[in-house]
Amino acid sequence: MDFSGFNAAEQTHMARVIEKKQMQDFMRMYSSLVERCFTSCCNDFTSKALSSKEEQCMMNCADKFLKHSERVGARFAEQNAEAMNAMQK
Amino acid sequence: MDFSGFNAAEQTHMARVIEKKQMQDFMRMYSSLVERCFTSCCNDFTSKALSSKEEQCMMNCADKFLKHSERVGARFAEQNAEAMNAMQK
Amino acid sequence: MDFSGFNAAEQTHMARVIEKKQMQDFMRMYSSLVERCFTSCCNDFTSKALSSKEEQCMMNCADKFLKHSERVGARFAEQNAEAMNAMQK
Amino acid sequence: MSMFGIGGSSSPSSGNINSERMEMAMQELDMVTDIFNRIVSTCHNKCINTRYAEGDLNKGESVCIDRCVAKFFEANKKVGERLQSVGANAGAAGGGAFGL
Amino acid sequence: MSMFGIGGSSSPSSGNINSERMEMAMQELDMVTDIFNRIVSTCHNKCINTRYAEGDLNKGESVCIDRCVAKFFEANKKVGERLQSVGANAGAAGGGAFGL
Amino acid sequence: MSMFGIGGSSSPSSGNINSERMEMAMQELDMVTDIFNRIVSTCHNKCINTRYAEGDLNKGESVCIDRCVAKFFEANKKVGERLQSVGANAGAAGGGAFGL
Repeated sequence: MDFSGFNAAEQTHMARVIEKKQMQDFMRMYSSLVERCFTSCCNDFTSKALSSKEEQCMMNCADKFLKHSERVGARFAEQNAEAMNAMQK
Repeated sequence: MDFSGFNAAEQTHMARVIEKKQMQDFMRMYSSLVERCFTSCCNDFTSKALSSKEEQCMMNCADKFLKHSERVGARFAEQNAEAMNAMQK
Repeated sequence: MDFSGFNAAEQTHMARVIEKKQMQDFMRMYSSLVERCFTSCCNDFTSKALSSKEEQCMMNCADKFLKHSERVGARFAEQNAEAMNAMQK
Repeated sequence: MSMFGIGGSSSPSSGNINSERMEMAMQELDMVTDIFNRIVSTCHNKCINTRYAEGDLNKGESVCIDRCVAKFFEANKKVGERLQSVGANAGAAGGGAFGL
Repeated sequence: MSMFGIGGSSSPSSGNINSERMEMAMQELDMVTDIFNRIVSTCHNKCINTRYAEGDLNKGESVCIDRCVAKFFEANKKVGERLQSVGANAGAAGGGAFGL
Repeated sequence: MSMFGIGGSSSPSSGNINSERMEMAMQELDMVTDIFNRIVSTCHNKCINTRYAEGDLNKGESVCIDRCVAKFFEANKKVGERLQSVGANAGAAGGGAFGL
């Protein structure tokens, strides 16, 4: 997105809004990660404690999810830049 | 819904709020349509380009989703009207 | 959560915000319950009327969902209290 | 006041807008929208063939949608009656979960 | 200003902020975020092995993600063009459902 | 006040309400609600028999719910520790996706 047409007050305001939004998005990403990994990794409810196998699965799942999100983010930014260039032609 | 008990300022305000909401709802409907159709139509990731078969599936899915939403909307309005009539008896 | 550091105006404000939020959460819980139970219980669309079997299933599902939510709520509160105690040590 | 920041009864910027009433109308609008979206999604899952060989609703799908919407309304009504009869104390129970 | 009807151009607290423009930027930001989150979720479902035997993306998963994102963008564009060509009157139809 | 931080400490209508603090409390409340709802949904999927032959939780379901909630908390805690140890730079990475 391009905020260069905004005046100083608007840019300041927008920066605050975006900061709040990123915090909210991060929290939502975090809880969706936990839900997704828990759903995949935890299927034994004969005990309330996380088994070492379940814990390992949760850690791998969390690591992989973060790397996945980062990679999607990088591709997304590229595609977005391409789409913007195409629009300006 | 019945806004006839609202004064002019409230009706104006409500109209703006509803307009905003409809825009948001439309955007959300749009992205959920893309997600749903992509999930059904695209299962081959040996290429990054949409195949003609996948594209056809996306178009049919989008068309069908819109017709489905319209039909649900029409039935929804009827059922709502019926429910309101029943309440007034 | 601990709001004891809040002044009176803040506590009043927070209480109102929480009340609104609980109403919204309740409405969302309600519609997600209906969606979930409908998805499990209603699979016959040769008729538009709810069969007595489907109705019984909906009632049991709703009752069970409420009891489930209550039980999760009770355990959630305990776990939360434990986590807070652990943090203060 | 509130979640959506619309003035309060004493807010200078809200003029003669009765915020309590607006807010309730907005909550009702949110509720109706939420249910509508859930019906769209649920009845799509129940009625629409995901092969997508054509872009039109066929006869079977159309009839299924009509019945699905009617049935959803009826189911929604029954659950609403049930919740009212048990005192709808689930809301309170849910709130209690946060230890507020 | 805004999305939830806070103030308007005459609101004392919004100073010289052009609220229409801010609002549109915020709506665009919401839209982009929503699509990004859907791509993360959809491409995770398509590409990631849920056995979670290791914490790194393997070669196959990485390549799949790249293609999935590119394909999603293309699919999104096609659907957008389609909706514009049919007049995007679905929004109006949806709104009509609420009998407003 | 509010969700998107409009108003602020200088807003006339927020009186002596410290908006930064309120906002953080509201964000925390949203977070807790979000997690609670995810536990309700996830543990329902894990523990509740969808035949719905009766309206009460049976013994097996009740025990399963208790363990599921406890396990979810533990899993949540482990993931939180992991994210803190890797510097939680995923938030920044996600934001970067929008090219802001």
